[in-house]
Amino acid sequence: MRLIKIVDTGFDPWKYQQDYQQQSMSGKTDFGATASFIGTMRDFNEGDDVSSMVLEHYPAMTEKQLNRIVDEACHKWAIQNTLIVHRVGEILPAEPIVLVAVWSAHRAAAFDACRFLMEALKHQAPFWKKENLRTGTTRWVEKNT
Amino acid sequence: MRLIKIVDTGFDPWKYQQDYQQQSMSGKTDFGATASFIGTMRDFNEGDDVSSMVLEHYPAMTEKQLNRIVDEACHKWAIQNTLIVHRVGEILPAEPIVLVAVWSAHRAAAFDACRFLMEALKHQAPFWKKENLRTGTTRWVEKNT
Amino acid sequence: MSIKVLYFASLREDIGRASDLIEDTGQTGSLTIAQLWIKATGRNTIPDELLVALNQEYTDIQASVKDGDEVAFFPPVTGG
Amino acid sequence: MSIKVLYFASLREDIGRASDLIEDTGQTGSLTIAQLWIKATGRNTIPDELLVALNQEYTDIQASVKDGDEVAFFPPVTGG
Repeated sequence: MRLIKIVDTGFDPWKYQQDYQQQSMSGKTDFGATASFIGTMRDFNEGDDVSSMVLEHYPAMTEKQLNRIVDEACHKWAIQNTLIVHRVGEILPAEPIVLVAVWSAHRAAAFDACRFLMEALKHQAPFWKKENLRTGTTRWVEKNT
Repeated sequence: MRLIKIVDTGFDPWKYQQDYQQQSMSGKTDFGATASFIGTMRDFNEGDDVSSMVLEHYPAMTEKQLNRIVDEACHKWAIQNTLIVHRVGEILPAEPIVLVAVWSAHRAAAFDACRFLMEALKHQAPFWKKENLRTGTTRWVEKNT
Repeated sequence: MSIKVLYFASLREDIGRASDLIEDTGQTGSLTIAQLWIKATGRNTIPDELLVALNQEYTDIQASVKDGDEVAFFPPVTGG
Repeated sequence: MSIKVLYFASLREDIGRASDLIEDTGQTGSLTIAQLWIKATGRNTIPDELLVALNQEYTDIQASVKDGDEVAFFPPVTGG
């Protein structure tokens, strides 16, 4: 099972995991490992102070690409459930941008798949960040680290 | 900063992360990555049905060893905060056994340190599992996978 | 034929619009995405780091388009 | 001298108790953990996979103990 959500307001990454686990794994006792990653907006990037950020995306493609990378992870590892939440729109420092969580029976699959999904998301999903700097200027982030 | 907790009753791994982040990182905007792992009790192990489990530990040494592995992770990676919660006593299927969460500026450090901490915990922290099988027999888990 | 062309992020700002609808190209034979780029944007050079998606899947500028396709042009992605 | 000896998990059940207090060993010179094992458990063989901690730090059976030390014997750990 999987849940992929694009949200345009702030989200609670822990409540998402808890709710998703309750909904999709309630009564199940076959999962032993959950690996998760939360990406949060920092107030600095490439040496500059960032006061806010706007995240643009290509909705139809975002969904297709995220489903594709989850398919790929399911093919590579014995994983049971996957949750991806990604924020778009205006974002402030300390707010979560992305959540990836993976449930599996054994820990290696959860760790490997979670990290794979984050790297694949960063390199393949059509999202773009525009930063509003403390100095008043605005710039598109040009490269993903 | 770090928080290491041994708990003898059920715990909510998401609430722990949320509370710890609120307490120790409130107002901070320099963290960009949180990697976490939750180990949950399965109802099967080595081909047998497990109905419950008792986790024993060596309290004074547990704390020392967990602090030592956190020291080691802080030395190896640029991490900002670490949370480790481990359950002891009687545990039922689907209940969380362990939580490891790491906060850092960049994602590679959080991913690497979180996985390192889980592996080190499993191989060095003095915990022992005794399984109560569905058949009525009891056995000590002899090896960690 | 009719092709929907989308631009995103810095490229959208640079081009000055989010989309174009390219109708009846008058081409005989197939139209490549490289040719579509010139038709849609009026620019003869293709940016070095340009990414291209055909019907929401990554492709390259040598790919051919057909009636009803959606082609998107955008800079390197920076999500997550 | 006085040494506290602890046993954990399957070893605790096997030995039949959780701890021993070894007093005034009568040894001249130092006492190794291997010697302490024999004194405390009355067993001449040391289990293959035995783990040993001296004052809550991993060590091996060649290490020497001194008055006031805490020595723990236990099987491979299985937490997490």
